Amino acid sequence: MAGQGRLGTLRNWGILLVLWEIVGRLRLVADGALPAPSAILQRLWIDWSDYPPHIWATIEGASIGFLIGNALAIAAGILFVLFPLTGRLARGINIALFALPPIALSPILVITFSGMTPRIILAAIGCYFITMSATVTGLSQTDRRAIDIVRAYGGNRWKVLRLAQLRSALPSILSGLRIAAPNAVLGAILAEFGGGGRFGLGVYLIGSLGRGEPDRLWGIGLAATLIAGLAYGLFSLIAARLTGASRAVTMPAAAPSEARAKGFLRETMIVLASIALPFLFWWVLLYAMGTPAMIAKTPPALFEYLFLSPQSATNLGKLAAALAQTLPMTIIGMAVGLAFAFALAIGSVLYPVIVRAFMPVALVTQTMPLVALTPLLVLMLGRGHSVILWITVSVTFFPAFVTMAQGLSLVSRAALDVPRAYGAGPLKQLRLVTIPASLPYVFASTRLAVPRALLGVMIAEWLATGKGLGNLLNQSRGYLDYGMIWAVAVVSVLLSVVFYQLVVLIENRVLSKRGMSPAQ
Amino acid sequence: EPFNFQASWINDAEFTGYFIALDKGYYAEEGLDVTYFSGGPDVIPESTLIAGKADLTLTTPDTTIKAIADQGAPFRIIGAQYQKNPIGIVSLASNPINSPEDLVGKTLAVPPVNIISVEAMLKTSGVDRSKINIVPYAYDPTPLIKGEIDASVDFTTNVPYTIEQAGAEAVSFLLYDFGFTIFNDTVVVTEDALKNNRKNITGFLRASRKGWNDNFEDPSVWPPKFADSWFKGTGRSIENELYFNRAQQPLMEHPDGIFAMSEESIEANIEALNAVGIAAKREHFDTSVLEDIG
Amino acid sequence: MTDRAGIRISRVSRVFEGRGATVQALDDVSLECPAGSFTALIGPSGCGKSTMLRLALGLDHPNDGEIRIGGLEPLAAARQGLTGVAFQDAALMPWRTVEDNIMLPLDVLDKKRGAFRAKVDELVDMVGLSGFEKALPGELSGGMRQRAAIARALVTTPDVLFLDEPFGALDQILRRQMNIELQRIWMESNATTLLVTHGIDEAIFLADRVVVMQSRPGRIGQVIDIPFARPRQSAIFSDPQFHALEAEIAGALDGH
Amino acid sequence: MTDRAGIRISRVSRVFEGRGATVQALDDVSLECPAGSFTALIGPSGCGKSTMLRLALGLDHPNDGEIRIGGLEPLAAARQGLTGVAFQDAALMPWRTVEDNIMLPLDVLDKKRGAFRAKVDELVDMVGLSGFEKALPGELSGGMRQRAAIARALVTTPDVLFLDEPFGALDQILRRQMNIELQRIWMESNATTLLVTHGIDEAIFLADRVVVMQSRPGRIGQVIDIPFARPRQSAIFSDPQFHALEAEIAGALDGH
Ligand SMILES: Nc1ncnc2c1ncn2[C@@H]1O[C@H](COP(=O)(O)OP(=O)(O)OP(=O)(O)O)[C@@H](O)[C@H]1O
Ligand SMILES: Nc1ncnc2c1ncn2[C@@H]1O[C@H](COP(=O)(O)OP(=O)(O)OP(=O)(O)O)[C@@H](O)[C@H]1O
Ligand SMILES: Cc1ncc(C[n+]2csc(CCO)c2C)c(N)n1
Ligand SMILES: [Mg+2]
Ligand SMILES: [Mg+2]
Repeated sequence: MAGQGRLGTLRNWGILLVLWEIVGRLRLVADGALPAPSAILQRLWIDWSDYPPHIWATIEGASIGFLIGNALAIAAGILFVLFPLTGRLARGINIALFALPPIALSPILVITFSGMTPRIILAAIGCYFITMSATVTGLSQTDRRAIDIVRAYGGNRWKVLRLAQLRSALPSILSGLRIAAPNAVLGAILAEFGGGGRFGLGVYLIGSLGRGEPDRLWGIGLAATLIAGLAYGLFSLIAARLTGASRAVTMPAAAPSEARAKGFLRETMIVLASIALPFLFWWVLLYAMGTPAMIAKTPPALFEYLFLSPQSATNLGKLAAALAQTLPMTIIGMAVGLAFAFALAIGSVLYPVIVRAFMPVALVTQTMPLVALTPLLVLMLGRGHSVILWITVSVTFFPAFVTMAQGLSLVSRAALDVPRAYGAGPLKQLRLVTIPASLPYVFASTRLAVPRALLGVMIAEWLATGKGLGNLLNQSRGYLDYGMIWAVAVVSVLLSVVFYQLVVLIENRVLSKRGMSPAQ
Repeated sequence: EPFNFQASWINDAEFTGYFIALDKGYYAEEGLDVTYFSGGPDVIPESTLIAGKADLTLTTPDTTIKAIADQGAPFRIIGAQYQKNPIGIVSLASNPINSPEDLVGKTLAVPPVNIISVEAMLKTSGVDRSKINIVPYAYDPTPLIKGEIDASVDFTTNVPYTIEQAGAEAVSFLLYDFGFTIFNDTVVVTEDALKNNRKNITGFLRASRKGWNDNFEDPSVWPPKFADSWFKGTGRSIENELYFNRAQQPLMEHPDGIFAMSEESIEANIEALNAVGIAAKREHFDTSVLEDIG
Repeated sequence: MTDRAGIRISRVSRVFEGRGATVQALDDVSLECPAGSFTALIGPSGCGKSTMLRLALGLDHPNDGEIRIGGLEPLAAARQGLTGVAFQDAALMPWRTVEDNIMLPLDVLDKKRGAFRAKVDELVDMVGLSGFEKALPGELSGGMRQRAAIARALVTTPDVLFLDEPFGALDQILRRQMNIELQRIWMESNATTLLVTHGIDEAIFLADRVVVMQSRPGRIGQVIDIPFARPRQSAIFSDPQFHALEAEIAGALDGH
Repeated sequence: MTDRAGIRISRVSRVFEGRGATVQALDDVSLECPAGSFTALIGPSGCGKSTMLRLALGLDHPNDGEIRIGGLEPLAAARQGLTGVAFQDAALMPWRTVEDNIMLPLDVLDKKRGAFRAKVDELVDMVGLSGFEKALPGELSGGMRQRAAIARALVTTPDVLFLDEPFGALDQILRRQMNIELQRIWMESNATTLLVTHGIDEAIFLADRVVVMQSRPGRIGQVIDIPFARPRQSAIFSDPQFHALEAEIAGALDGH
């Protein structure tokens, strides 16, 4: 069976490649702007002598960032589960790290640090939120029975964590690492755009960008994808081996937590603190690093910029106008991105061979920098809503998809046996059991998608449409208008927090009604 | 003495003079130990000065002066690499755009940071901006080659070559020639550095000029020599750099030497910038270092 | 009741290549349960009883041999709504209330819930879960969960009923009560029933026929017919013939 | 065996505010199990037996009253390695082999696995899982999982042993065998044992004292002393006194 699946996957890969080759050769897409695989390989062959130093530099930045980012993420995830209050307080900071547009962050990293450091930091940030969320999800979804048996023998929180939760969370953490791998590579590449170093696929890409040779750009993109793909494949393999033995044998009947009156005041305080903390963190960080005041706007300086200075009205006006353009697309992008992720995740249950064949394509969308891909997209889709949607979906769906698919794959056999025994087909099994059983994962993936959607829209605006917050951000960089850069960054983070919090609200409602524990 | 130089873009022919000065030891002769930082799309050169990461950098003057005028940034422009900004409107010969008027009804791709420059040029040329569809540009000429856009704003020293490589023919004109008379790659230091580090700055400029002079003796000589050093692995070709190097010569040379800033050209810069609402003033330019190196 | 609803297990083998060991869970097992019959399956732990049920439900596939439910492939029979099942593990969906869990087969078979309202209430009452209709499985005791699973197995009034130790977690009084209820339901519906149980008395009380299995490899040892007339009353527990049968089955069990 | 290992449950109440209903699972329950005693807890399904065990293990907290294990808070006692438990649900960790599951308490209590090698083998053998040491729980039958859970409960030779229907999924022969083994182990270790069971015969065979609970609200109805001498042999099942006790307990159960 497994062998057949693998063969099927290979076959589908073959079909995909042949199709691509035909499309490329016949110049069917965008007048030949999508090169055929053979053309890309040919180009790679010609350019090959250029590659090694770039590949090594990117691997170095990405892998160190990957290690540091994920180590911190897992440690943070554990901390947040052991002491849930810390998780709720850190929520603002976590989302800020996830939602901060790299184009805003990268210039600041580049002037603050030198050498490999900006790349490592951006790669690490690319991993952190994803893996942290995956860790929290995995740990919090541990079967109560496994926890009870450890506690019954006097096991403290740490023992429970070590003997029950960590192992049970492993598949989930691995799915986090799978998403983190392309993110780390992309993070390193984006930081390479910031200059400083001579080598790195990002540097190579920027140099190649002006040449109008799509096959070269695709070659670079595929090299990046290959690096990420190796890590992705490795973690998928380990996860696949572990998932079988991670599924519950019989069905848990965990006691739902009893309804507890929560102090409204306390809850509000926590939310406010979680929003205030990133500002405080930001302030302290700027102070500690001694970043010059012109670049590093502190919260009061930003407040002055937006509300007190003579230009405030203009500034606010620009911001509001941009926001009005960005917001509707963000909401649509979110919905479509999630729908796509959901469809893919369901597809991974119904048509695993097809979805597995699609994974390389998915990985390309995650590692290929959009600067290189957008010209092609623009040729295909124009510069209207469809290109925004496309870019937003491509930025949004992957973490959501992997997380959901992981959740679906962990549903216990015993649970599926019931509908199967009544002759339920795959769809009905999904509807009646698999999806409800993995609702915590569905919500976890929604929480990942929400901040990413905003980022996607901003990238599309910056690269394709020249409107909205993304454009405002990029334009402000050119004017050294750091006030506006920070303002856009803060607005985008606040928006993400609002959306995220909204999902959390719905999640808590829906899950507690079903006696499930939310995974935050 | 250590001296940090932040370039404005990745290694290409735009910086040949500095590479020559480095390789031939002109900086060392001035007692400088120069560290060269490559630039890139995410490098904002002025920021590196403020952050103290660089002692001297190359910038686009509209940006720099806007920062000085609006935010009181402590910068001084002490020289200009390009007497004429190489930025221009590039289009295909098959769909040529030879003047601002030709842009009416067309789609023009502009790097978001250059919108102001383009709008200035249109204004001085009396072209209605609302009749042009302006879209973002990220330095990839493919959409132009494929005809998705009609023209782009880019370095005229560079893109026409790329377009020829792709089998098309390019036409271009400089924004400079249609009223946006500014320098580019202006040499910028902080006020503070100008006071306290004047000797090194002067030395840097003098050595750099020597490098550039060597280069323009024959612009075909140097780029190939850097194939395995400065230009290694940039993703660009040496032919490209040769084209660039030749094309940039007329934009850089000046009777008073490379980096010169004549009073007339400073005045022209101020006028052009004032026209787009950037409050450029003569005091933003400091010609004393140029005077020192003679 | 048509003959459609008989169970035919013909020369079925099932080998598990486990990590621990290779287990011949079923070795050339044949069993025929005519439509409307009540068969009890009894045997040592690990002898392959649950495996046989899973095969008959189409949840697992034999390495060899064939299984037919009313002449159909197990899955086809299930799809027609012929079968009902209570697993050894209650297997309630933790996010569904007791009521919704009981109605799960209706959802699978696309039957209108409304039409089964009375039936569900009656079953809830029968298994003693009145007042807990809206409770989640996590709020029930082990025995209560098992009772909900029994109600779920019966909700569709199946023609073929598979019960895997459905009363294992119940106290003796309740168990006896449920035995009587099950007999009543069986007599009313005439469902072909295959009951796995460890209770010899329960098997005799309920079944037409007790099949004693043996283990390693899993196989059928002895088939013992139970001659008592229906409906059987609690009184038969003190019938000497009952004790004789008990001894016979115990002997068959022991002789493995 | 010191007196440390007695169980004292004093005036304990536990109310669940469930979704389905508010349930008084335990109402002012007091129970004293002297060190080294064997108490069987019997009662209708849902009367609060498992709840009482969870409270005694410190997994849940009473709304009222106090519980002491050897004079200690339940969790403190557990932390000292005093207690052993087999839950109603086997609760094996799906990723651990049978062997590793049995050794889980050692890992929790930071005991060296090496020192328990022989003990584990002996227990595996006793519960009839030889050959399945390396099997994962998913590869076991229901009864086999329950047996692994029993072995796990015994591996630390606990001073206080809580067993929640540990033999519910076993056939009668194996069950009797395990009863005898449990008695042997209990006599050797003298562990204070609290056994929840639905088997009246099992309760009488094993316990010094059978506590009959009643439900809604959960409370102790009757406590019946079992006078048989130790070690008890299978022969007592046919002792008339045994039947009298059986009838007495059944009566107490019925009278709820
Ligand atoms: N998925 C599986 N993988 C490997 N072995 C299995 C699997 N399922 C069952 N077995 C083995 O098959 C044998 C029969 O198991 P089965 O569950 O049918 O027993 P059973 O008769 O129902 O026992 P019990 O009364 O304990 O529930 C056991 O030895 C078990 O280890
Ligand atoms: N977490 C919970 N939330 C709500 N109600 C609960 C919870 N746990 C137990 N109950 C209720 O408490 C009562 C006692 O449950 P308990 O599990 O102690 O019963 P039991 O005596 O072990 O029954 P059984 O023999 O069926 O296992 C039941 O009515 C049950 O519904
Ligand atoms: C060959 C070449 N291409 C792009 C840039 C990037 N760049 C830096 S500044 C600027 C113009 C903005 O005023 C542009 C396009 C460069 N320097 N050289
Ligand atoms: Mg079984
Ligand atoms: Mg119980």
